[in-house]
Amino acid sequence: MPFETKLEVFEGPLDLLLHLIQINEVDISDIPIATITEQYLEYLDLMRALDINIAGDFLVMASTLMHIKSKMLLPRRDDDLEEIEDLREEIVRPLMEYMKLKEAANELASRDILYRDVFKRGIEMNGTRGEEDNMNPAKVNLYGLMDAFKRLMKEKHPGAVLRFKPEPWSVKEKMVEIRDKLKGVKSLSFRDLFAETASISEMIATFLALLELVKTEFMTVFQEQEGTDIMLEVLAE
Amino acid sequence: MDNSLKLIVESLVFASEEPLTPQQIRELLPERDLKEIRAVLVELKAEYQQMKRSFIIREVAKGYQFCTLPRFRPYIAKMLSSTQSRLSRAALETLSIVAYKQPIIRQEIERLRGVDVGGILRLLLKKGLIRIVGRKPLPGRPIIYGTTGTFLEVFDLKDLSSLPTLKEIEELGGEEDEQ
Amino acid sequence: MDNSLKLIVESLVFASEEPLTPQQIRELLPERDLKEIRAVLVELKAEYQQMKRSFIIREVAKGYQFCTLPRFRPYIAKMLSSTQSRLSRAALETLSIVAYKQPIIRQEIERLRGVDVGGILRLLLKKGLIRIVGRKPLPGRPIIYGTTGTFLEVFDLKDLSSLPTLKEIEELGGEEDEQ
Repeated sequence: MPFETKLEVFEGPLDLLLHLIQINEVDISDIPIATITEQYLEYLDLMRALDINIAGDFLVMASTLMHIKSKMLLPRRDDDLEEIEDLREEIVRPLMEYMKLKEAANELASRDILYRDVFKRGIEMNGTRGEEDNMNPAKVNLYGLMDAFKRLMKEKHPGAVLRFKPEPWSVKEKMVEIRDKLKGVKSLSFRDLFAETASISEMIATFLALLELVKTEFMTVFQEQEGTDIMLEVLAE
Repeated sequence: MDNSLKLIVESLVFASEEPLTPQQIRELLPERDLKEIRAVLVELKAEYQQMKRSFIIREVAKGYQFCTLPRFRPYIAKMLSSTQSRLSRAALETLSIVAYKQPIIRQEIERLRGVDVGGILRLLLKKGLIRIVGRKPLPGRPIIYGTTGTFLEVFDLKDLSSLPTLKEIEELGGEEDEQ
Repeated sequence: MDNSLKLIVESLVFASEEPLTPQQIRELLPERDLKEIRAVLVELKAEYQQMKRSFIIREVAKGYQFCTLPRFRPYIAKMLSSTQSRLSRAALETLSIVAYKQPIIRQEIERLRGVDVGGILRLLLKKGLIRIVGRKPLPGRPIIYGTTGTFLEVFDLKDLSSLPTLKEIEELGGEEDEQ
Protein backbone atom coordinates (compact mmCIF):
# COMPACT_ATOMS: atom_id res chain seq x y z
CA MET A 1 0.00 0.00 0.00
CA PRO A 2 1.80 3.08 -1.21
CA PHE A 3 0.03 5.65 0.97
CA GLU A 4 0.75 4.20 4.37
CA THR A 5 3.02 6.83 5.73
CA LYS A 6 1.13 9.91 4.78
CA LEU A 7 -1.70 10.85 2.51
CA GLU A 8 -0.30 12.93 -0.28
CA VAL A 9 -2.48 15.47 -1.92
CA PHE A 10 -2.52 15.04 -5.64
CA GLU A 11 -3.38 17.86 -7.95
CA GLY A 12 -5.23 15.64 -10.37
CA PRO A 13 -5.35 12.17 -11.91
CA LEU A 14 -2.14 12.73 -13.89
CA ASP A 15 -0.32 13.78 -10.77
CA LEU A 16 -1.48 10.66 -8.96
CA LEU A 17 -0.63 8.36 -11.88
CA LEU A 18 2.83 9.82 -12.19
CA HIS A 19 3.37 9.25 -8.49
CA LEU A 20 2.30 5.60 -8.83
CA ILE A 21 4.61 5.09 -11.78
CA GLN A 22 7.49 6.57 -9.84
CA ILE A 23 6.99 4.54 -6.67
CA ASN A 24 6.56 1.35 -8.69
CA GLU A 25 9.67 2.26 -10.64
CA VAL A 26 8.16 1.35 -13.97
CA ASP A 27 8.62 2.81 -17.40
CA ILE A 28 5.93 5.21 -18.56
CA SER A 29 5.76 3.58 -21.96
CA ASP A 30 5.22 0.17 -20.38
CA ILE A 31 2.81 0.70 -17.51
CA PRO A 32 1.64 -2.46 -15.73
CA ILE A 33 -2.02 -1.54 -16.08
CA ALA A 34 -3.43 -4.07 -13.63
CA THR A 35 -1.16 -3.05 -10.76
CA ILE A 36 -1.44 0.66 -11.38
CA THR A 37 -5.23 0.47 -11.72
CA GLU A 38 -5.49 -1.37 -8.45
CA GLN A 39 -3.35 1.15 -6.60
CA TYR A 40 -5.17 4.03 -8.22
CA LEU A 41 -8.52 2.70 -7.02
CA GLU A 42 -7.08 2.06 -3.57
CA TYR A 43 -6.13 5.66 -3.36
CA LEU A 44 -9.62 6.80 -4.34
CA ASP A 45 -11.06 4.49 -1.66
CA LEU A 46 -8.75 6.04 0.86
CA MET A 47 -9.89 9.51 -0.14
CA ARG A 48 -13.51 8.41 0.22
CA ALA A 49 -12.82 6.88 3.61
CA LEU A 50 -11.29 10.15 4.73
CA ASP A 51 -14.26 11.99 3.32
CA ILE A 52 -12.15 13.92 0.83
CA ASN A 53 -14.13 15.22 -2.09
CA ILE A 54 -13.01 13.40 -5.22
CA ALA A 55 -12.93 15.56 -8.31
CA GLY A 56 -14.62 14.23 -11.45
CA ASP A 57 -11.30 14.12 -13.28
CA PHE A 58 -10.09 11.36 -10.93
CA LEU A 59 -13.15 9.26 -11.75
CA VAL A 60 -12.79 9.69 -15.51
CA MET A 61 -9.24 8.39 -15.29
CA ALA A 62 -10.39 5.53 -13.05
CA SER A 63 -12.91 4.41 -15.63
CA THR A 64 -10.35 4.61 -18.43
CA LEU A 65 -7.95 2.47 -16.40
CA MET A 66 -10.63 -0.08 -15.60
CA HIS A 67 -11.68 -0.19 -19.21
CA ILE A 68 -8.16 -1.04 -20.32
CA LYS A 69 -7.83 -3.59 -17.55
CA SER A 70 -11.07 -5.34 -18.55
CA LYS A 71 -10.06 -5.40 -22.20
CA MET A 72 -6.80 -7.04 -21.22
CA LEU A 73 -8.67 -9.79 -19.39
CA LEU A 74 -10.77 -10.67 -22.42
CA PRO A 75 -9.72 -13.34 -24.90
CA ARG A 76 -7.49 -11.48 -27.26
CA ARG A 77 -8.30 -10.91 -30.86
CA ASP A 78 -6.28 -8.64 -33.10
CA ASP A 79 -8.68 -5.69 -32.82
CA ASP A 80 -8.65 -6.06 -29.04
CA LEU A 81 -4.91 -5.74 -28.99
CA GLU A 82 -5.16 -2.69 -31.17
CA GLU A 83 -7.78 -1.13 -28.95
CA ILE A 84 -5.73 -1.77 -25.85
CA GLU A 85 -2.79 -0.05 -27.48
CA ASP A 86 -4.97 2.94 -28.41
CA LEU A 87 -6.35 3.21 -24.88
CA ARG A 88 -2.89 2.92 -23.40
CA GLU A 89 -1.80 5.68 -25.69
CA GLU A 90 -4.64 7.81 -24.32
CA ILE A 91 -3.02 7.61 -20.91
CA VAL A 92 0.63 7.53 -21.83
CA ARG A 93 0.66 10.55 -24.09
CA PRO A 94 -0.82 13.03 -21.61
CA LEU A 95 1.39 11.54 -18.92
CA MET A 96 4.52 12.13 -20.97
CA GLU A 97 3.43 15.68 -21.68
CA TYR A 98 2.64 16.22 -18.04
CA MET A 99 6.06 14.97 -17.02
CA LYS A 100 7.76 17.40 -19.37
CA LEU A 101 5.68 20.25 -18.06
CA LYS A 102 6.60 19.41 -14.51
CA GLU A 103 10.21 19.57 -15.59
CA ALA A 104 9.58 22.95 -17.15
CA ALA A 105 7.96 24.13 -13.93
CA ASN A 106 10.95 22.90 -11.94
CA GLU A 107 13.23 24.70 -14.32
CA LEU A 108 11.31 27.93 -13.79
CA ALA A 109 11.25 27.42 -10.04
CA SER A 110 15.02 27.01 -9.98
CA ARG A 111 15.72 30.39 -11.55
CA ASP A 112 16.62 33.48 -9.54
CA ILE A 113 13.08 34.62 -8.94
CA LEU A 114 12.43 38.26 -8.19
CA TYR A 115 11.08 38.85 -4.67
CA ARG A 116 12.06 35.29 -3.70
CA ASP A 117 15.79 35.11 -4.45
CA VAL A 118 16.70 38.52 -5.68
CA PHE A 119 15.28 41.93 -4.90
CA LYS A 120 14.91 45.21 -6.67
CA ARG A 121 15.95 48.44 -5.11
CA GLY A 122 13.35 49.50 -2.59
CA ILE A 123 12.16 52.68 -4.15
CA GLU A 124 10.72 55.33 -1.94
CA MET A 125 7.12 55.80 -2.82
CA ASN A 126 6.59 59.41 -1.83
CA GLY A 127 7.09 61.87 -4.57
CA THR A 128 8.52 59.50 -7.11
CA ARG A 129 5.29 58.31 -8.57
CA GLY A 130 3.24 60.39 -10.94
CA GLU A 131 0.11 61.97 -9.63
CA GLU A 132 -3.16 60.45 -10.68
CA ASP A 133 -4.24 63.71 -12.20
CA ASN A 134 -1.70 63.91 -15.01
CA MET A 135 -1.69 63.23 -18.69
CA ASN A 136 0.15 59.94 -18.47
CA PRO A 137 -1.68 56.75 -19.13
CA ALA A 138 -2.58 54.69 -16.13
CA LYS A 139 -0.48 52.01 -14.55
CA VAL A 140 -3.06 49.29 -14.11
CA ASN A 141 -3.48 45.82 -15.41
CA LEU A 142 -6.46 44.16 -16.94
CA TYR A 143 -7.10 42.13 -13.82
CA GLY A 144 -7.70 45.36 -11.92
CA LEU A 145 -10.25 46.48 -14.48
CA MET A 146 -12.05 43.13 -14.56
CA ASP A 147 -12.08 42.95 -10.82
CA ALA A 148 -13.43 46.48 -10.44
CA PHE A 149 -16.28 45.69 -12.79
CA LYS A 150 -17.09 42.38 -11.13
CA ARG A 151 -17.07 44.00 -7.70
CA LEU A 152 -19.32 46.80 -8.90
CA MET A 153 -21.83 44.44 -10.46
CA LYS A 154 -21.85 42.23 -7.39
CA GLU A 155 -21.98 44.85 -4.65
CA LYS A 156 -24.19 47.48 -6.08
CA HIS A 157 -26.30 45.84 -8.70
CA PRO A 158 -26.83 42.17 -8.13
CA GLY A 159 -28.69 40.96 -11.16
CA ALA A 160 -29.36 44.44 -12.45
CA VAL A 161 -30.51 44.90 -16.00
CA LEU A 162 -28.08 47.28 -17.55
CA ARG A 163 -29.87 48.24 -20.76
CA PHE A 164 -30.25 51.91 -21.25
CA LYS A 165 -33.92 52.92 -21.37
CA PRO A 166 -34.63 56.07 -23.33
CA GLU A 167 -36.55 58.63 -21.33
CA PRO A 168 -39.06 60.22 -23.68
CA TRP A 169 -40.01 63.02 -21.30
CA SER A 170 -37.57 65.48 -19.88
CA VAL A 171 -38.31 67.92 -17.09
CA LYS A 172 -36.62 70.70 -19.04
CA GLU A 173 -38.89 70.21 -22.02
CA LYS A 174 -41.94 70.18 -19.79
CA MET A 175 -40.84 73.42 -18.12
CA VAL A 176 -40.76 75.08 -21.54
CA GLU A 177 -44.15 73.60 -22.31
CA ILE A 178 -45.73 74.96 -19.11
CA ARG A 179 -44.24 78.41 -19.72
CA ASP A 180 -45.74 78.33 -23.21
CA LYS A 181 -49.11 77.32 -21.89
CA LEU A 182 -49.10 80.13 -19.36
CA LYS A 183 -48.17 82.70 -21.97
CA GLY A 184 -51.04 85.12 -22.30
CA VAL A 185 -53.41 83.27 -20.00
CA LYS A 186 -51.82 84.31 -16.68
CA SER A 187 -53.33 81.37 -14.84
CA LEU A 188 -54.07 77.72 -15.51
CA SER A 189 -55.67 74.95 -13.52
CA PHE A 190 -53.74 71.94 -12.27
CA ARG A 191 -56.26 69.67 -13.97
CA ASP A 192 -55.80 71.38 -17.36
CA LEU A 193 -52.06 71.07 -17.06
CA PHE A 194 -52.30 67.30 -16.89
CA ALA A 195 -55.19 66.96 -19.31
CA GLU A 196 -53.03 65.94 -22.24
CA THR A 197 -50.51 63.78 -20.42
CA ALA A 198 -50.58 60.26 -21.80
CA SER A 199 -48.34 58.25 -19.50
CA ILE A 200 -47.16 58.10 -15.93
CA SER A 201 -43.65 59.09 -16.94
CA GLU A 202 -45.02 62.15 -18.71
CA MET A 203 -47.07 63.06 -15.64
CA ILE A 204 -44.01 62.76 -13.45
CA ALA A 205 -41.97 64.93 -15.78
CA THR A 206 -44.75 67.52 -15.86
CA PHE A 207 -45.06 67.51 -12.08
CA LEU A 208 -41.29 67.87 -11.57
CA ALA A 209 -41.31 70.74 -14.08
CA LEU A 210 -44.08 72.38 -12.08
CA LEU A 211 -42.09 72.11 -8.85
CA GLU A 212 -39.01 73.48 -10.59
CA LEU A 213 -40.94 76.50 -11.89
CA VAL A 214 -42.34 77.22 -8.43
CA LYS A 215 -38.89 76.92 -6.91
CA THR A 216 -37.46 79.41 -9.38
CA GLU A 217 -40.36 81.74 -8.54
CA PHE A 218 -41.57 81.85 -12.11
CA MET A 219 -45.03 81.06 -10.87
CA THR A 220 -47.04 80.19 -7.81
CA VAL A 221 -49.51 77.47 -7.00
CA PHE A 222 -52.57 78.17 -4.89
CA GLN A 223 -56.00 76.94 -4.02
CA GLU A 224 -58.98 79.29 -3.52
CA GLN A 225 -60.76 76.93 -1.22
CA GLU A 226 -60.28 73.40 -0.02
CA GLY A 227 -61.63 71.03 -2.64
CA THR A 228 -61.50 73.47 -5.53
CA ASP A 229 -59.10 73.19 -8.42
CA ILE A 230 -55.43 74.03 -7.78
CA MET A 231 -54.38 77.02 -9.85
CA LEU A 232 -51.03 78.02 -11.37
CA GLU A 233 -50.26 81.66 -11.78
CA VAL A 234 -47.29 83.46 -13.32
CA LEU A 235 -45.40 85.62 -10.82
CA ALA A 236 -42.73 87.41 -12.77
CA GLU A 237 -42.65 89.06 -16.22
CA MET B 1 36.33 45.17 8.81
CA ASP B 2 33.98 42.26 8.36
CA ASN B 3 33.35 42.22 4.63
CA SER B 4 30.48 39.77 4.68
CA LEU B 5 28.61 41.87 7.25
CA LYS B 6 29.22 44.94 5.14
CA LEU B 7 27.65 43.39 2.07
CA ILE B 8 24.69 42.02 4.02
CA VAL B 9 24.02 45.46 5.44
CA GLU B 10 24.44 47.00 2.01
CA SER B 11 21.92 44.58 0.50
CA LEU B 12 19.42 45.46 3.20
CA VAL B 13 19.79 49.20 2.70
CA PHE B 14 19.51 48.62 -1.04
CA ALA B 15 16.30 46.58 -0.86
CA SER B 16 14.57 48.63 1.81
CA GLU B 17 11.89 51.09 0.82
CA GLU B 18 12.53 53.23 3.86
CA PRO B 19 15.79 54.49 5.36
CA LEU B 20 17.17 51.80 7.68
CA THR B 21 18.41 52.51 11.20
CA PRO B 22 21.22 50.51 12.84
CA GLN B 23 18.60 49.21 15.29
CA GLN B 24 16.41 47.87 12.52
CA ILE B 25 19.37 46.12 10.94
CA ARG B 26 20.37 44.72 14.33
CA GLU B 27 16.93 43.12 14.66
CA LEU B 28 17.49 41.28 11.41
CA LEU B 29 20.95 40.12 12.45
CA PRO B 30 20.56 39.14 16.09
CA GLU B 31 24.03 37.63 16.36
CA ARG B 32 25.66 40.98 15.54
CA ASP B 33 26.00 43.90 17.87
CA LEU B 34 24.88 47.43 17.27
CA LYS B 35 28.39 48.85 17.38
CA GLU B 36 29.56 46.63 14.54
CA ILE B 37 26.53 47.56 12.45
CA ARG B 38 27.03 51.26 13.06
CA ALA B 39 30.69 51.01 12.02
CA VAL B 40 29.76 49.16 8.85
CA LEU B 41 27.17 51.77 7.91
CA VAL B 42 29.68 54.57 8.38
CA GLU B 43 32.18 52.72 6.26
CA LEU B 44 29.66 52.02 3.51
CA LYS B 45 28.71 55.67 3.41
CA ALA B 46 32.35 56.72 3.05
CA GLU B 47 32.97 54.10 0.39
CA TYR B 48 30.18 55.31 -1.87
CA GLN B 49 31.34 58.87 -1.37
CA GLN B 50 34.72 57.86 -2.75
CA MET B 51 33.47 55.65 -5.54
CA LYS B 52 32.21 58.59 -7.57
CA ARG B 53 29.19 56.85 -8.93
CA SER B 54 25.79 58.41 -9.64
CA PHE B 55 24.43 57.51 -6.21
CA ILE B 56 25.58 57.52 -2.61
CA ILE B 57 24.42 56.30 0.77
CA ARG B 58 23.19 59.18 2.88
CA GLU B 59 22.25 59.44 6.49
CA VAL B 60 18.88 61.00 7.06
CA ALA B 61 16.94 61.45 10.27
CA LYS B 62 15.37 58.03 9.92
CA GLY B 63 18.48 56.08 9.00
CA TYR B 64 20.61 55.20 5.99
CA GLN B 65 19.41 55.06 2.41
CA PHE B 66 20.72 55.04 -1.13
CA CYS B 67 20.00 58.09 -3.21
CA THR B 68 21.10 59.54 -6.51
CA LEU B 69 23.26 62.66 -6.60
CA PRO B 70 21.46 65.99 -7.12
CA ARG B 71 23.13 66.65 -10.46
CA PHE B 72 21.27 63.73 -12.06
CA ARG B 73 17.94 65.14 -10.96
CA PRO B 74 16.93 66.64 -14.35
CA TYR B 75 17.25 63.27 -16.11
CA ILE B 76 15.51 61.34 -13.36
CA ALA B 77 12.75 63.93 -13.05
CA LYS B 78 12.16 63.63 -16.78
CA MET B 79 11.94 59.86 -16.47
CA LEU B 80 9.57 59.98 -13.53
CA SER B 81 7.32 62.55 -15.16
CA SER B 82 6.75 60.16 -18.02
CA THR B 83 5.97 57.16 -15.84
CA GLN B 84 2.47 56.00 -15.55
CA SER B 85 0.38 56.96 -12.59
CA ARG B 86 -1.93 54.71 -10.70
CA LEU B 87 -5.67 54.94 -11.02
CA SER B 88 -7.83 55.28 -7.95
CA ARG B 89 -10.45 52.68 -7.24
CA ALA B 90 -13.19 55.16 -8.21
CA ALA B 91 -11.48 55.90 -11.53
CA LEU B 92 -10.96 52.22 -12.25
CA GLU B 93 -14.60 51.43 -11.51
CA THR B 94 -15.80 54.23 -13.76
CA LEU B 95 -13.44 53.11 -16.50
CA SER B 96 -14.66 49.54 -16.20
CA ILE B 97 -18.26 50.70 -16.66
CA VAL B 98 -17.34 52.68 -19.77
CA ALA B 99 -15.35 49.72 -21.10
CA TYR B 100 -18.05 47.15 -20.53
CA LYS B 101 -21.16 49.21 -21.21
CA GLN B 102 -20.03 51.50 -24.01
CA PRO B 103 -21.44 53.46 -25.73
CA ILE B 104 -22.72 54.96 -22.50
CA ILE B 105 -23.90 58.34 -21.19
CA ARG B 106 -22.80 59.92 -17.93
CA GLN B 107 -26.23 59.61 -16.35
CA GLU B 108 -26.12 55.84 -16.81
CA ILE B 109 -22.60 55.60 -15.36
CA GLU B 110 -23.79 57.55 -12.34
CA ARG B 111 -26.78 55.28 -11.94
CA LEU B 112 -24.41 52.29 -11.86
CA ARG B 113 -21.85 53.83 -9.53
CA GLY B 114 -24.37 55.68 -7.42
CA VAL B 115 -22.26 58.85 -7.31
CA ASP B 116 -21.34 61.85 -9.43
CA VAL B 117 -18.61 60.96 -11.95
CA GLY B 118 -18.00 64.34 -13.63
CA GLY B 119 -14.48 64.79 -12.24
CA ILE B 120 -13.48 61.22 -12.96
CA LEU B 121 -14.73 61.39 -16.54
CA ARG B 122 -12.62 64.51 -17.04
CA LEU B 123 -9.58 62.71 -15.63
CA LEU B 124 -10.12 59.69 -17.88
CA LEU B 125 -10.59 61.97 -20.89
CA LYS B 126 -7.36 63.79 -20.01
CA LYS B 127 -5.47 60.54 -19.75
CA GLY B 128 -6.82 59.56 -23.12
CA LEU B 129 -8.47 56.41 -21.79
CA ILE B 130 -11.99 57.41 -22.83
CA ARG B 131 -13.35 59.62 -25.56
CA ILE B 132 -16.54 61.34 -26.59
CA VAL B 133 -18.22 59.16 -29.16
CA GLY B 134 -21.16 61.45 -29.91
CA ARG B 135 -24.38 62.71 -28.44
CA LYS B 136 -27.52 60.80 -27.69
CA PRO B 137 -30.61 62.06 -29.54
CA LEU B 138 -32.35 62.74 -26.25
CA PRO B 139 -33.41 65.94 -24.51
CA GLY B 140 -30.25 67.69 -23.37
CA ARG B 141 -28.33 65.73 -26.03
CA PRO B 142 -26.18 63.90 -23.44
CA ILE B 143 -22.60 63.05 -24.34
CA ILE B 144 -21.87 59.41 -25.16
CA TYR B 145 -18.56 57.98 -23.94
CA GLY B 146 -16.45 55.10 -25.19
CA THR B 147 -12.89 53.80 -24.74
CA THR B 148 -9.89 54.74 -26.88
CA GLY B 149 -6.95 53.09 -28.60
CA THR B 150 -4.81 54.17 -25.64
CA PHE B 151 -7.16 52.20 -23.41
CA LEU B 152 -6.43 49.06 -25.43
CA GLU B 153 -2.69 49.79 -25.27
CA VAL B 154 -2.69 50.36 -21.53
CA PHE B 155 -4.52 47.11 -20.90
CA ASP B 156 -2.55 45.30 -23.55
CA LEU B 157 -5.69 44.26 -25.43
CA LYS B 158 -5.86 43.47 -29.11
CA ASP B 159 -9.43 44.69 -29.40
CA LEU B 160 -12.50 45.32 -27.27
CA SER B 161 -13.88 41.86 -27.86
CA SER B 162 -10.84 40.45 -26.01
CA LEU B 163 -12.19 41.99 -22.83
CA PRO B 164 -13.42 39.05 -20.74
CA THR B 165 -17.16 39.05 -20.17
CA LEU B 166 -18.60 39.14 -16.66
CA LYS B 167 -19.45 35.49 -17.07
CA GLU B 168 -15.89 34.64 -18.04
CA ILE B 169 -14.50 36.62 -15.13
CA GLU B 170 -16.72 34.63 -12.84
CA GLU B 171 -15.67 31.36 -14.43
CA LEU B 172 -12.11 32.18 -13.46
CA GLY B 173 -13.59 31.47 -10.13
CA GLY B 174 -12.63 31.54 -6.53
CA GLU B 175 -12.67 34.48 -4.20
CA GLU B 176 -9.63 32.93 -2.57
CA ASP B 177 -6.69 35.12 -3.35
CA GLU B 178 -3.89 32.67 -2.84
CA GLN B 179 -3.48 29.29 -4.37
CA MET C 1 34.02 55.62 -22.87
CA ASP C 2 32.03 58.70 -22.08
CA ASN C 3 32.05 58.78 -18.30
CA SER C 4 29.36 61.39 -17.88
CA LEU C 5 26.95 59.44 -20.09
CA LYS C 6 27.73 56.32 -18.10
CA LEU C 7 26.81 57.95 -14.82
CA ILE C 8 23.64 59.50 -16.23
CA VAL C 9 22.52 56.11 -17.52
CA GLU C 10 23.45 54.51 -14.23
CA SER C 11 21.39 57.06 -12.28
CA LEU C 12 18.39 56.35 -14.48
CA VAL C 13 18.61 52.58 -14.11
CA PHE C 14 19.13 53.05 -10.39
CA ALA C 15 16.09 55.30 -9.98
CA SER C 16 13.75 53.30 -12.18
CA GLU C 17 11.24 50.93 -10.72
CA GLU C 18 11.02 48.82 -13.87
CA PRO C 19 13.79 47.43 -16.06
CA LEU C 20 14.89 50.22 -18.44
CA THR C 21 15.40 49.46 -22.09
CA PRO C 22 18.04 51.25 -24.19
CA GLN C 23 15.14 52.76 -26.17
CA GLN C 24 13.56 54.24 -23.06
CA ILE C 25 16.89 55.77 -22.05
CA ARG C 26 17.36 57.09 -25.57
CA GLU C 27 14.03 58.92 -25.32
CA LEU C 28 15.26 60.70 -22.20
CA LEU C 29 18.55 61.63 -23.83
CA PRO C 30 17.60 62.66 -27.34
CA GLU C 31 21.07 63.96 -28.21
CA ARG C 32 22.61 60.50 -27.70
CA ASP C 33 22.36 57.59 -30.03
CA LEU C 34 21.14 54.12 -29.23
CA LYS C 35 24.47 52.49 -29.94
CA GLU C 36 26.26 54.62 -27.36
CA ILE C 37 23.61 53.89 -24.78
CA ARG C 38 23.75 50.16 -25.44
CA ALA C 39 27.54 50.17 -25.08
CA VAL C 40 27.30 52.06 -21.79
CA LEU C 41 24.75 49.60 -20.42
CA VAL C 42 26.92 46.63 -21.31
CA GLU C 43 29.89 48.29 -19.63
CA LEU C 44 27.92 49.13 -16.50
CA LYS C 45 26.68 45.58 -16.21
CA ALA C 46 30.24 44.24 -16.46
CA GLU C 47 31.52 46.80 -13.95
CA TYR C 48 29.05 45.78 -11.27
CA GLN C 49 29.81 42.15 -11.93
CA GLN C 50 33.44 42.89 -11.09
CA MET C 51 32.83 45.21 -8.16
CA LYS C 52 31.71 42.37 -5.91
CA ARG C 53 29.07 44.30 -4.12
CA SER C 54 25.75 42.95 -2.86
CA PHE C 55 23.90 43.91 -6.01
CA ILE C 56 24.44 43.79 -9.75
CA ILE C 57 22.84 45.04 -12.92
CA ARG C 58 20.97 42.29 -14.70
CA GLU C 59 19.51 42.19 -18.17
CA VAL C 60 15.90 41.25 -17.92
CA ALA C 61 12.64 41.74 -19.87
CA LYS C 62 14.56 43.51 -22.67
CA GLY C 63 15.93 46.05 -20.20
CA TYR C 64 18.42 46.61 -17.42
CA GLN C 65 17.76 46.59 -13.71
CA PHE C 66 19.70 46.68 -10.45
CA CYS C 67 19.01 43.76 -8.15
CA THR C 68 20.56 42.01 -5.18
CA LEU C 69 22.56 38.80 -5.43
CA PRO C 70 20.71 35.59 -4.51
CA ARG C 71 22.94 34.87 -1.52
CA PHE C 72 21.50 37.83 0.40
CA ARG C 73 18.02 36.36 0.08
CA PRO C 74 17.61 35.16 3.68
CA TYR C 75 18.29 38.60 5.18
CA ILE C 76 16.20 40.57 2.71
CA ALA C 77 13.35 38.09 2.82
CA LYS C 78 13.33 38.47 6.60
CA MET C 79 13.17 42.23 6.28
CA LEU C 80 10.41 42.25 3.66
CA SER C 81 8.61 39.29 5.22
CA SER C 82 5.07 39.94 4.10
CA THR C 83 5.48 41.45 0.66
CA GLN C 84 5.31 38.60 -1.82
CA SER C 85 3.72 35.23 -1.56
CA ARG C 86 5.28 32.26 -3.23
CA LEU C 87 3.76 30.54 -6.19
CA SER C 88 2.45 27.07 -5.47
CA ARG C 89 3.53 24.08 -7.51
CA ALA C 90 0.14 24.10 -9.24
CA ALA C 91 0.55 27.78 -10.14
CA LEU C 92 4.09 27.21 -11.41
CA GLU C 93 2.98 24.26 -13.54
CA THR C 94 0.16 26.29 -15.04
CA LEU C 95 2.47 29.23 -15.63
CA SER C 96 5.02 27.05 -17.39
CA ILE C 97 2.31 25.64 -19.65
CA VAL C 98 1.30 29.17 -20.61
CA ALA C 99 4.96 30.15 -21.06
CA TYR C 100 5.91 27.22 -23.25
CA LYS C 101 2.73 26.75 -25.21
CA GLN C 102 1.52 30.29 -25.64
CA PRO C 103 -0.74 31.45 -27.15
CA ILE C 104 -2.96 28.94 -25.37
CA ILE C 105 -6.59 28.62 -24.29
CA ARG C 106 -7.77 27.49 -20.87
CA GLN C 107 -9.27 24.25 -22.18
CA GLU C 108 -5.89 23.18 -23.53
CA ILE C 109 -4.14 24.03 -20.27
CA GLU C 110 -6.68 21.90 -18.43
CA ARG C 111 -6.19 19.03 -20.83
CA LEU C 112 -2.47 19.17 -20.17
CA ARG C 113 -2.73 19.45 -16.41
CA GLY C 114 -5.73 17.15 -16.09
CA VAL C 115 -7.46 19.54 -13.68
CA ASP C 116 -9.46 22.76 -13.59
CA VAL C 117 -7.21 25.83 -13.67
CA GLY C 118 -9.74 28.69 -13.39
CA GLY C 119 -8.65 29.89 -9.97
CA ILE C 120 -4.98 29.62 -10.86
CA LEU C 121 -5.40 31.62 -14.08
CA ARG C 122 -7.11 34.29 -12.02
CA LEU C 123 -4.18 34.37 -9.59
CA LEU C 124 -1.63 34.58 -12.41
CA LEU C 125 -3.59 37.38 -14.08
CA LYS C 126 -3.74 39.18 -10.76
CA LYS C 127 0.00 38.89 -10.26
CA GLY C 128 0.48 40.23 -13.77
CA LEU C 129 2.38 37.11 -14.88
CA ILE C 130 -0.03 36.23 -17.66
CA ARG C 131 -2.25 38.31 -19.89
CA ILE C 132 -5.15 37.97 -22.29
CA VAL C 133 -3.81 37.95 -25.80
CA GLY C 134 -7.08 37.70 -27.71
CA ARG C 135 -9.78 35.22 -28.58
CA LYS C 136 -9.62 32.04 -30.58
CA PRO C 137 -11.98 31.80 -33.56
CA LEU C 138 -13.68 28.73 -32.12
CA PRO C 139 -17.18 28.21 -30.78
CA GLY C 140 -17.52 30.29 -27.61
CA ARG C 141 -14.56 32.43 -28.73
CA PRO C 142 -12.32 31.21 -25.89
CA ILE C 143 -9.78 33.59 -24.36
CA ILE C 144 -6.16 33.08 -25.38
CA TYR C 145 -3.49 33.54 -22.70
CA GLY C 146 0.16 34.50 -22.93
CA THR C 147 2.89 35.67 -20.56
CA THR C 148 3.77 39.29 -19.72
CA GLY C 149 6.84 41.45 -19.32
CA THR C 150 6.49 41.00 -15.58
CA PHE C 151 6.83 37.26 -16.11
CA LEU C 152 10.20 37.88 -17.81
CA GLU C 153 11.25 40.25 -15.03
CA VAL C 154 10.27 37.91 -12.22
CA PHE C 155 11.87 34.82 -13.78
CA ASP C 156 15.09 36.52 -14.83
CA LEU C 157 14.54 36.14 -18.57
CA LYS C 158 15.78 38.51 -21.25
CA ASP C 159 12.96 37.55 -23.56
CA LEU C 160 10.77 34.54 -24.33
CA SER C 161 13.38 32.97 -26.54
CA SER C 162 15.68 32.70 -23.53
CA LEU C 163 13.30 30.25 -21.87
CA PRO C 164 15.20 26.99 -21.46
CA THR C 165 14.29 24.82 -24.40
CA LEU C 166 12.29 21.72 -23.74
CA LYS C 167 12.31 20.15 -27.12
CA GLU C 168 10.00 17.27 -26.48
CA ILE C 169 7.29 19.53 -25.17
CA GLU C 170 7.41 21.57 -28.31
CA GLU C 171 7.16 18.49 -30.46
CA LEU C 172 4.18 17.15 -28.56
CA GLY C 173 2.58 20.58 -28.64
CA GLY C 174 3.05 20.85 -32.37
CA GLU C 175 1.17 17.63 -32.92
CA GLU C 176 -1.66 18.82 -30.73
CA ASP C 177 -2.10 21.97 -32.69
CA GLU C 178 -2.52 20.12 -35.93
CA GLN C 179 -5.50 18.15 -34.70
